[in-house]
Amino acid sequence: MKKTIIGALVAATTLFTSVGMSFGDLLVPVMTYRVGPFAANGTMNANGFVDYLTMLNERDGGIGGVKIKVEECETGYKAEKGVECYESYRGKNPLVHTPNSTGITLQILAKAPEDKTPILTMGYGLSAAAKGETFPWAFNYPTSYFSQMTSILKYIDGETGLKGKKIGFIFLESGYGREPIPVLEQLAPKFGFEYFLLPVAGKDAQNQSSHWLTVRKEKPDWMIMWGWGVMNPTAVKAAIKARYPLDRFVGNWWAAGDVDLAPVGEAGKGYKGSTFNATGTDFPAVQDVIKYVVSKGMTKTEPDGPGSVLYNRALWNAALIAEAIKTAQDITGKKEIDGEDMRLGLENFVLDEARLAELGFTGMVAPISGSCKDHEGAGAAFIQQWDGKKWVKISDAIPPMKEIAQEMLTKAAAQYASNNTGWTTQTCK
Amino acid sequence: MDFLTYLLTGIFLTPFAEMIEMPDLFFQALWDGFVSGTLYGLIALGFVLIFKASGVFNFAQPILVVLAALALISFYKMGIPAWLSVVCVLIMFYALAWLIERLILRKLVNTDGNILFMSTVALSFIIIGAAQWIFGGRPSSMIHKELGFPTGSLEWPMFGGGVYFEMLDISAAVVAVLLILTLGLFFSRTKIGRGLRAVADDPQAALSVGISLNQIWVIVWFVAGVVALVTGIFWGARSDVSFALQIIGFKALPVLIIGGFTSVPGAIVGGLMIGLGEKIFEIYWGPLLGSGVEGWFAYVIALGFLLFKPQGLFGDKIIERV
Amino acid sequence: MYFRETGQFKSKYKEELAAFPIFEDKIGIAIAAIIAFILIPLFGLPGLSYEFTISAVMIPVVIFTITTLGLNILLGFAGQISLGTAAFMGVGAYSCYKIMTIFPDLNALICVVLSGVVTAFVGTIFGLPSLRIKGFYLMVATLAAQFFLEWAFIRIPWLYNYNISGAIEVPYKEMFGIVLTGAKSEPLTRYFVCLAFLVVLTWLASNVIRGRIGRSWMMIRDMDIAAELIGVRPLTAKLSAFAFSSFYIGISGALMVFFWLGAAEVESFDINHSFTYLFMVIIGGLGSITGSYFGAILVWVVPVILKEYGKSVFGIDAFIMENFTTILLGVVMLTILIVEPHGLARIWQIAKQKLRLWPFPY
Amino acid sequence: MVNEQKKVMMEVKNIKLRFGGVVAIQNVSFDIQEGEIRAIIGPNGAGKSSMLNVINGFYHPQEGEIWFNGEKRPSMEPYEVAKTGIARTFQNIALFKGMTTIENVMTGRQLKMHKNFFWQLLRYGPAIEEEVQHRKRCEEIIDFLEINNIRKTPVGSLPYGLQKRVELARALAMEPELLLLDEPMAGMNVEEKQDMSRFIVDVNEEFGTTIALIEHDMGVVMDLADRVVVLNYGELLADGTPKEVQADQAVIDAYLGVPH
Repeated sequence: MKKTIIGALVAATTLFTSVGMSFGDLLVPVMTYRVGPFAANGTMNANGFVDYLTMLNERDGGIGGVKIKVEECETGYKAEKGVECYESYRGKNPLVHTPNSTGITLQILAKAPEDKTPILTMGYGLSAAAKGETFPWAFNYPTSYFSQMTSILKYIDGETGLKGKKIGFIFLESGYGREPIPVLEQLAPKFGFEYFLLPVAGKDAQNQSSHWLTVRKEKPDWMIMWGWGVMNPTAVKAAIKARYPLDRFVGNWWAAGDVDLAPVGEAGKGYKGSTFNATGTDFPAVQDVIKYVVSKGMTKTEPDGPGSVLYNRALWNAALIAEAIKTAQDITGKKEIDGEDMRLGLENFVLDEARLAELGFTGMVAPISGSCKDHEGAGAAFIQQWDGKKWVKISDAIPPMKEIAQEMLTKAAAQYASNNTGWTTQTCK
Repeated sequence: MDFLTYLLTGIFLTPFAEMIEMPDLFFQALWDGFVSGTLYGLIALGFVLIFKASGVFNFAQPILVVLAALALISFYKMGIPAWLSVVCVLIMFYALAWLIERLILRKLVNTDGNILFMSTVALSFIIIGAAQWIFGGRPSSMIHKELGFPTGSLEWPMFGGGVYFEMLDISAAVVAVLLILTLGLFFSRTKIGRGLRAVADDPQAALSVGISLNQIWVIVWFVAGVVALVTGIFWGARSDVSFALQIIGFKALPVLIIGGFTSVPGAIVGGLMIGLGEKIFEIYWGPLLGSGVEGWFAYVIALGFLLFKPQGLFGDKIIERV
Repeated sequence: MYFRETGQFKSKYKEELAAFPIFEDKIGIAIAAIIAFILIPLFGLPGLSYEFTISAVMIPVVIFTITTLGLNILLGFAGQISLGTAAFMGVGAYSCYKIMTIFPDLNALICVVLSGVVTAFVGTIFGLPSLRIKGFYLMVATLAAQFFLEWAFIRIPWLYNYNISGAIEVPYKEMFGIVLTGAKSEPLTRYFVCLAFLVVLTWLASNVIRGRIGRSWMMIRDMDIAAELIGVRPLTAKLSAFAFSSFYIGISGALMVFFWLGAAEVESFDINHSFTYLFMVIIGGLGSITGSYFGAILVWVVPVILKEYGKSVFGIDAFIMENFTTILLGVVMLTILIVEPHGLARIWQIAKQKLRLWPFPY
Repeated sequence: MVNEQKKVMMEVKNIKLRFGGVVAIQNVSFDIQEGEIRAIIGPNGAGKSSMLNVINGFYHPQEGEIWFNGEKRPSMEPYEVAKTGIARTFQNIALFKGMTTIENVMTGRQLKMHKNFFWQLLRYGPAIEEEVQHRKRCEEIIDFLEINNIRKTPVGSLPYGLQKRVELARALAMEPELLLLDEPMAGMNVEEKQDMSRFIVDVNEEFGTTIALIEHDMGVVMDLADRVVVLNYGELLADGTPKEVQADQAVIDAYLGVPH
């Protein structure tokens, strides 16, 4: 009996101290999912993110001399659990939230301004968040779903032209999957192509035979996929079974990871995917992560992790946050910063070619810098193709159709603000 | 007015026109429906086995399928050769069956059906937690090639297009038919089979006749495990092995309603009906309703059966006495 | 000796029929009320951060108690098993959203009650099969309702006002100057709103259950043939059970989205949630109102607290803790089923009986 | 003690009941007069319980009519029949195991309570008055059948004899015009039978309820019943006072078996 009482006491005290202790650290929580149908992709995101920040702690002793405390919170890609994770960090001064799911982002988007904590949804989340003035607390560097869809359509236009073509859009039935549909609605009449929608419900992710029979019925010229988790390999396998030409099948950057095509292997040759970060381990940043973290076993990453699409992208996501923290420390002069300072950091960081070289990301990603008006950066995406074993870059950077995308983003942002009365906005100078 | 015409043509005209216009697609849909029908039937078979022999509606059967597939892959990854890992999985299932009987069934022998049913729901939660913990949550690809099942596909060119038969699906159908025959014989001819049927009707009576209840139940759960393994292999081969298979496993419930709870042929016929019906309805009538109708189609058919023929096609009549 | 009933005689039948005839019960309820209304809002739970306690532990527990109460009425009192609970919560949430957007200036609480009425109506329709089929077959019929409604929530854009993401956002609502819903609302106000709903709904439920209608449900549950011969019309009894229970479940669905989550996607109303609510009713105890409280608290609070402690104190990462809680839930459920099929409520009754004889074994 | 021109409460005319091929009742007709104790006897499987279920509306006969209080009764559902004031007990007890004795008896009052849903919700004012008033009626019945000591115990745990008595109490709570008793004394020892017989006679005399009684124990039938109907293989064998029936050769053959 005595032992348990002492145990409880110790537990309580460490808890209080750990809460206190976090003020001395830079707390960067990350919502992950290592369980459930999206586990394969979620594990890659989580490992890349955590490894990079651990590397900063090991190599430079944190940022500006202050250690980074990165904490994982399991959501299983479920909105309810995401809200629970968000609530569990209230009052612990988290610097930035990384939901890793558009569904969760939509849930916490309204809460973030109240708790003065910015949200960074790198390449996902609500596209309208690109408009910095309407969404002061939400960022989606380097590019949003609207921009990406326009880049992919530009690529298709370059390959076979869009006029008179039929495009099939297969997507995961969720906030994530439905996000780019307005782009198709808008551009179809403009470019004279027709499209049909193929929603895949979460639980049918593994049973797509009827979806691909409909594809055989509709006979599209191109297929675009907004998939995630176990849906991706199943879709490519089903496409092969339905004898659909894989080189006319383009997935977005979340539907074209190594983990998605490995189970398909050689048969998946020809499948294309868009991305904004290169693969491979010969970048100095990746080498540092391997040297300081992976080789020392301070990670959960499998050996095939570093260099893969999703892992490198997660490294870049962590690097963006680290750079924003450093910028916030410089602007405010404070070592331990809070959510508000972080927001300033996210709007004023500069990652030009020189800075990229210092960090060791040259050639992996395009340079980008924060701005008050534009929380997206309208970054370009390039197309890579699966050659059976690895991804090969087959196109150079394709910038989005800037005017069309920006105009749609402004409209979407305005609509969001009007739906939610009392929505706080900001005006940039 | 045009909405009405749109609706009527959508329901009666366009689907049949499409069927005639692209017959190869129609046959491909039939074949796909047949294959998923056999797999639904196999899962339903697992349910029927345990219900027939112990009166327990085993809600954990779909998760047993996932467990079997995950275990097989993990054993293989540990370097155990393919067929040996199949044996390991079978041993694991025997131990599991023994444990379930000892810890759960023995204590709940003569409680009413609902409590037994709830215990299998609880069991499925335990298995989900344990399987995710031990085998990890990551979906992994099935090792059917290593098991020697043929891959690649046959093509039957027809009307310009072609109907493609995956060798894997063919072997799945063949193995399913073999399994059903053996089980059908097992139940009717062998001593244990008759013992199982006796136990299902009235456990006390079976006990008085000298059939050892516990031993029978262990066998039954083990056989259900074997069916789960076969289903897991073929279902896992069609699409990666992950916990989403469990939700698809629930499709076996409507199959049971249609085929009746206690009949082995009923499970298979019910499975085929659902498989074929679902596929055809989704492809030809799906777009009219915004597609994705496969999710509830099977249940609505089952509901229809429930209201007019509750005991299903082959099940025995349920008689209510005052 | 703490629970001495002796010496408390009832002279009038009216007292006999009161909600809590025994004096000790009255004390028990008073203590529970003090904790819920005063202690937790002021201090939160020990060891957990205050905001986390309120918005991630207390609000959901109160909401899920209402759901469990609703399902208990259907399963515990009327004997009609249903796996469509989560979908009916979805109906409550989406109808509340529609009501709020069609009548923007309608008070938030009225919208919630109206969504309960709408769900009661939908629940009754999906309860129609119960007239012809029972037990396991009815369960499959409710599964049909679950999957059909899940499909409807996605495929009928009218339900989420055609907004692109398919999720419903919570509009800004206030009453008497206090902000009720929307991001600006204080967790504490939302907690008290849910608590008020719970108290009122519990009171109504206990009244109905001890009255004529409640008795007709219990008659249908125990032996529907005998009930019919005594004059209970199976149609009215079963459908009223479905309607009343769906009313509760609808309200809890609306509360979940508008007073807790802040937005909702279809995943929050999927089949797994139906299982969790079923667990809450069974672990708590079929056919008992206090059982619903025990069930909701055990099945929701324990895993959340375990995860919180596990993460911060023992550093066990979320992945293992997640699986551990699933296994724990299954094991607790099994032990309850084996040891005491009537759940915690019966264990509590036995405990009360033991308290009466406390020093003496029998 | 019953004179001839008593008003006929219920008359059953050439009822024919078949389950698929099995013929349960072969055009049986008899009447039950107001205030009398009418016994229905016959060997097992003679169709006694089926006849009760026909009167109760649980089974719908293929042919024949049922007259109640002088009017031809349309084919009714069991709960409608209950509304017309016909209560019954069951051969193998059909009590509500999840409830206590007093609650079981209160279920008998279902038809008498009318306060609508709204009052039930509030359980205040008229709703509670109605509940108290009906509760009082049940307490009287409980005193009448002397089962006060088991008022709060769940019915499932009561001994067999007491369960039968609670079932009788429940039926009485419905204040029926016609009470159908399906082997109320089956499986009882001698004193229990005497108690139950005394109760049946009291109910008949004090409340004036007409009783139709299915019973095997000839001794009980002889001293309780005013008139007796004898059924055998679904056919009417005899109908008359206990003495007449006792003397009827066909009845003796049916019971003692005839070497043919």
